[in-house]
Amino acid sequence: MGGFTINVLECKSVSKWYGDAAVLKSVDFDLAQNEIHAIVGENGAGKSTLVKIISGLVPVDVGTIKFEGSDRTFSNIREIQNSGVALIHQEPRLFPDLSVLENVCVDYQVRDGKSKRFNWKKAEGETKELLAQLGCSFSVHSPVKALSVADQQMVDMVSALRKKLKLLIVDEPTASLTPSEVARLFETIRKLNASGVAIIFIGHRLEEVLQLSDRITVLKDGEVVAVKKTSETTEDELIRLMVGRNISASSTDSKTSSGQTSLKVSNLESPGYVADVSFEVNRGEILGIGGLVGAGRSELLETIFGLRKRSAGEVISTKHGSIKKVKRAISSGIALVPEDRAHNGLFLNRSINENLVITNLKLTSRGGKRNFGKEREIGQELIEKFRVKLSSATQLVRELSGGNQQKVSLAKWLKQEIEILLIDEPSRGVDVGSKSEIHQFLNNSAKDGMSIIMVSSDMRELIELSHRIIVMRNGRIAGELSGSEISEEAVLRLASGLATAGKGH
Amino acid sequence: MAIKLNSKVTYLFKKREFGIFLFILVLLAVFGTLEPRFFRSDNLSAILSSVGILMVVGAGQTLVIVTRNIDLSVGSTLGMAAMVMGMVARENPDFPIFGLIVIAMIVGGLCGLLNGLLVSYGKIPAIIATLGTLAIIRGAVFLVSDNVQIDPNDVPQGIINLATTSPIGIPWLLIFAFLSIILVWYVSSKTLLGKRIYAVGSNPEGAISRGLSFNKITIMVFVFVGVLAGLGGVLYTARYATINPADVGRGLEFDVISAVVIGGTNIFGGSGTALGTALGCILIGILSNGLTVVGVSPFWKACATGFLILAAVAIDNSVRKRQEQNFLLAIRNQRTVN
Amino acid sequence: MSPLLKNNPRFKVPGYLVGPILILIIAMTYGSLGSEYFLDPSSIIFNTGRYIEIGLLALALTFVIINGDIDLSVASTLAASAGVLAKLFESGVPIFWCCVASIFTGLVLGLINGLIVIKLGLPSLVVTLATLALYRGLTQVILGDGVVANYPENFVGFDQRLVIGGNPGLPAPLALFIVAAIIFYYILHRSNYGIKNIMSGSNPSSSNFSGISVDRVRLLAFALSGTVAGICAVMITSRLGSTISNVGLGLELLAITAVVLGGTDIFGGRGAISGTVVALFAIMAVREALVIQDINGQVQDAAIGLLLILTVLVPQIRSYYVEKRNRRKRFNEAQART
Amino acid sequence: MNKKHKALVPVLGMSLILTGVSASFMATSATAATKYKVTYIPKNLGNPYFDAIVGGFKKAGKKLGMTVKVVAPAQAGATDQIPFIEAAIQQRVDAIAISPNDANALCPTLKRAMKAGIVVLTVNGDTAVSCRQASITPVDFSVLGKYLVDQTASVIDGKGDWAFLSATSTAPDQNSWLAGAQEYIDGGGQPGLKLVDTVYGDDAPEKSATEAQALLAKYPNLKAINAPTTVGIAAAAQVLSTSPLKGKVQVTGLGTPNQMRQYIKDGTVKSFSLWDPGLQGQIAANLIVDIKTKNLNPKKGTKLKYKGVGPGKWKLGKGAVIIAGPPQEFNAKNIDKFDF
Repeated sequence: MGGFTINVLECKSVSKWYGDAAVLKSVDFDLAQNEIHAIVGENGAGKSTLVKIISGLVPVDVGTIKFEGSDRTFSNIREIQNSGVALIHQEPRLFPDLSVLENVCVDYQVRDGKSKRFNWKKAEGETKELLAQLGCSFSVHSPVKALSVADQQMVDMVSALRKKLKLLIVDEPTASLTPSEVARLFETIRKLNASGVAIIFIGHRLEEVLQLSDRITVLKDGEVVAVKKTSETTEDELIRLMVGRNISASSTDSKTSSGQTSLKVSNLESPGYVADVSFEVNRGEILGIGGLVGAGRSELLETIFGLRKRSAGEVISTKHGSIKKVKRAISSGIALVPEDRAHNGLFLNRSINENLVITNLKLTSRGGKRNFGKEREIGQELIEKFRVKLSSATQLVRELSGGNQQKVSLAKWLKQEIEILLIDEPSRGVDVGSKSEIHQFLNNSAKDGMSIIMVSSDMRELIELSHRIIVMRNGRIAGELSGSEISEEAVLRLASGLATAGKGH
Repeated sequence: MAIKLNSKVTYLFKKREFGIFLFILVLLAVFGTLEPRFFRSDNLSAILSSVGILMVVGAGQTLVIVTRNIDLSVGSTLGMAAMVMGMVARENPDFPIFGLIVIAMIVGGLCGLLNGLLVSYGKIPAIIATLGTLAIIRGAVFLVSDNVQIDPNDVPQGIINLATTSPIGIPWLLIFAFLSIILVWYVSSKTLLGKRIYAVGSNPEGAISRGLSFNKITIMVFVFVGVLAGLGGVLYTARYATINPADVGRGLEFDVISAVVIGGTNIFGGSGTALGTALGCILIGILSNGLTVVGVSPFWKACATGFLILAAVAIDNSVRKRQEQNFLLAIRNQRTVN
Repeated sequence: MSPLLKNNPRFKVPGYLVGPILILIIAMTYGSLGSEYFLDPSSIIFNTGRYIEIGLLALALTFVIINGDIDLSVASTLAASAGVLAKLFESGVPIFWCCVASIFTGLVLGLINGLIVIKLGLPSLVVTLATLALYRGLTQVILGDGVVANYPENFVGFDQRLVIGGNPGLPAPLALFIVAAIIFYYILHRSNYGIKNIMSGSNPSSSNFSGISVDRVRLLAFALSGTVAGICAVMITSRLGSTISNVGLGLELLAITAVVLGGTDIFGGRGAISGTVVALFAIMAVREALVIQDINGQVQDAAIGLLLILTVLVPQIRSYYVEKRNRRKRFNEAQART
Repeated sequence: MNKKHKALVPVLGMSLILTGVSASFMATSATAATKYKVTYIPKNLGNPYFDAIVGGFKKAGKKLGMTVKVVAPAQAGATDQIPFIEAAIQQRVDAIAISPNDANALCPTLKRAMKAGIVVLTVNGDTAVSCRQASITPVDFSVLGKYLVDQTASVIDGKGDWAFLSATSTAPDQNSWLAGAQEYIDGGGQPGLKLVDTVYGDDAPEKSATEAQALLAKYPNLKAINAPTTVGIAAAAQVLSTSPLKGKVQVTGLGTPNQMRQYIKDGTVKSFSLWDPGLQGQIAANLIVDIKTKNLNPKKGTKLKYKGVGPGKWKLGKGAVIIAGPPQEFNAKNIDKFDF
């Protein structure tokens, strides 16, 4: 793709404050018409804020934005969208109670003065056509809540396409997609780009960014640190720019475990999600669980932890015996760090200290009476141990970056003696720096004898960290891989049901 | 892949409205068997006209609840509209009927506008804002009326006729009620505006990011329920002829919200239909009339309404859960096929 | 707030108390204009007696509301408990055991609310709306149209008794309220149950993942509100010396108003006992001041409604202007730089 | 937290000082221009019946050099009137007249008022004898039950089924009348009538109308509905005026002429009754002056002479109760003479 001559979008010294915190500091950004421009940066670097400003979701405080050569004076999201700008989020912004067609048309404007009435027939035809172009086969009348996440993303895409699209912003779209779904998405994005739609792409997975984009802007702490042509940069360079320092590749220490069983799961079943799952974990072992989204991996962790109804099977801790309920699990030294921090792991509207203390009430209180001094003490200890960046322990967790939030979500368990750590997508939505810190923590903990059961969709993470991998498919164990059997391909084959190799159960 | 429904019949059974309809049939059968006179035409038509006001206001309340809001002030708004209209009629006996209706609807709409502004731009949770205006508007009714009620002979015959005369065999009161329900049905199922209202309730953040004017839609539904409450004030006057500042519309919010909830509208927004609300209103009407007709002690009647709401939401909830489970299973099956 | 207080960090008033305190001050000032005797300490203290039931219900409701739930049925629970008390007394049970039974009834009804909400997974707003009708109906079934009076001398007039004698003295209801407020303060802010309560309101799912049994925490809150309603039934019976089936009608709205006015988030996860206590006294001051100025009931209600809205609205407006001012400042700074 | 709570002390202190200062300013200007300050507390506001009592009270008060203040709560709950009594005590009024919502609940507060030297009268409803100095009752409650039965008989020629449509199930007045009616019937009064049901409209127009309609459906032979409440009778009349049964089923009971004029004129209602509520207000005003100026101690047998107030001569009955007057029947012939 040749010279970037015509700029669709030009942002000049854009700044934005939330409260007293500056999120964007005089950012310049431009975008050519036939370009896929990626924005990378750690969490809290200001990527999302920048695209929110471009798409009109939040007003700009200082700075100018030129769209198609003319100054954009309005900040009404509706007008901006009508001028051909669309934003697709990580989580599809859809309306679960409405049908596909209704979702697509809901912001459509009746422009032609002739008829005030909306022509549903015509809209249905157009939508069907667009869906067919994207290779979707679901009906336009089915309710959106009955679709898979990938299909929902396609609906989101189609609703963006329905307008005369000039600029499409895609904010971390691949987080919850399977590899084949990612491929389909990228194909669509390329097709759009070829047809003249400028693309801004935000992604955490750098290999995807490198694969897709023409140009990359690196943001750090609200400032642009570099704008690189994709062909002229490498993953390592990007990481260095994003973090501002070198990050050692994760350790490739000898992956050995003690061979002493710490947890035994047998014939576990949770209706609708988990069926007949049996495995053992050793002390000092990291057991990876691979599989597609919806294969029942998170549900398996939740069932082990006692959060889900169990219709059959047993979970037995070598030290503490059978485990049925959450309380028992926790008192037996089992902890669960969930995938969705905001909904399941943290209390965003409460202080960091309260978040850290809530799992340690037994240690901080006596006879049900809280001891604030002890609470502060324990909170401080955990904050220091995990190097959580904060302004004060009474700060709300909401104000922390994704990586620091994940640290809090993990740290709250670690005042107690944790023998078995269940961790779900440890680096989802986490910046590169925090990610490596978390990986280091997992490795070290395993070395110290902790058993870790880790669910991950990040293939590299899964393969690098795990001693052994169980692959799940449709709620069952599709196979197990260990040692030299572990490879990306092997995991994928098991996950998609192409092979039943390995030491199957 | 969409969930394929086996046939139209199972589709009908899965519809929430059908459940209420069945329940109504059962109630009719029970009351009719115990006391055949329950079916007398004048009794049935009286039941309908007694729920007519409920239907008018319920139609508006449905949309408000669909947007994740609630309007507790409908009773006071109805009272305000009726009182202002009544006072205009008392001072100007020759005021055209149509003008009176318009006045009532405007007054109601203004009350709704107040609620809408507080909830949208004021960012006050609807339950708090309208708890406040419930009292404020009632206080205003007293100040406006100077504590004096409107007597039947001050109400123009034209208004009274709305409850009695019938251009096509059913009284105006019911025509207004049905029109309100049809209007809400039409808006919510045929127009983009309706889809936007449901979108706002279904996913508020999504609605904002899709460029829907969140505040405008919120204000719109509150003004709408206000206007309908104003119309309710006209119908109240037509039906009861006396407008007492303390009594007019008192406690209406309880009945309206009950009807909407019984009619299957999700109190957390996003789903609900006008037809369901209409059936919910009829159910409440049949119950309160029927219990007296079959001779249930008046002391048990309050219990019955409570039971009904509980039963309705419990059944609704279990049906919804089962449906969601079916969706999930369908998705899983679909993945297996792939 | 006077600059003296504002600038002194030792006297920093939490944000949620500013509104109620201002209301308290203004109401006291206004009331003292109405009568030179308004500020007479003994009458102020004596007047609190009538607000104690609302206060106790509000304290218990603070827990329920922080949890993200609501209990609209408290007043009906109170009535049903009072009904049980009265009926047992009539049938010759010693008054002490009647009181025990009353409190126990409250506990059971509260548990029923909680169990329906939790086990069936229904919204508490709808469930307690239903039990609001249901429990009031039960009261009517128990008491019929009768009045139970002639309670023993030593039971009646609890509110007239002084715990600490003299002038002004400390009447029993106020003493009870102070004790209750201190206990509830310790439970909410100093106990494990309290923080679990706040956290499960803030994010129920995260609470479950953190090993808090959210269901149990919620159930306990409902049980607490039921039990307190049972205790209030005893108090109100002693205060009035008689029982009829409409006892406590409408108290739920007054109690909820006190809770919300005190800064507790209606959606849960945030709230304080001190807020509820100050808000209760603010409401009391407003009512008493308006009564002494000969303002009628409906207008009093309207004033409270207005204050409810203002306490939520004013901070919103303030932060809007602060934000706007900051933005302009930054814009100017940026302009100056270029 | 502790520190935050300490903050309350100075704030409260400040407010007390502020209010204290303003109060002392007010004290000088608060001298009464009229002879007596009286507070009348009706059951609620916006009720034409009580408006009529207020009218009578004010009319008499003006002549006697008395300011009559009227205040009322929003709800008619047992305790809702208490704050208004307390306020009147604090305002050091000369007399309180009250139409009590509850026979027992107000007693302690009213006793405190009397202890403070305030004259306490009950009007249109009573509490325990010890809680007030005298009571003015519109009619003899013990005979009103019988009156209602006879009234029903008169509109349906003494024969047929009839039903009561009452106010709330807890309304003390209506309950005592209903009990009186039952006693009269049990004693063989009006043997041609058959009381088939009693329903409660809760003094709400919607509920009253629903109940009236249900009565019509349930009892094919129903000849009359007697509603001894102003809200109920109007709602029942409105239901019948739009029903095919208009004229076939009679509505009677207690109502105000203004409210019922329409239904008398259109033939829905033959006749109904009420006493002159204003009379009670007039008597109350006069009695207060007597007690204040003549140190009258009202008790059984006390005789009063008030010129221009009803028949002019009044006698206190048992428990210092004055019965204001017999019920007045309203029908097509006389209804236009009344305006309240």
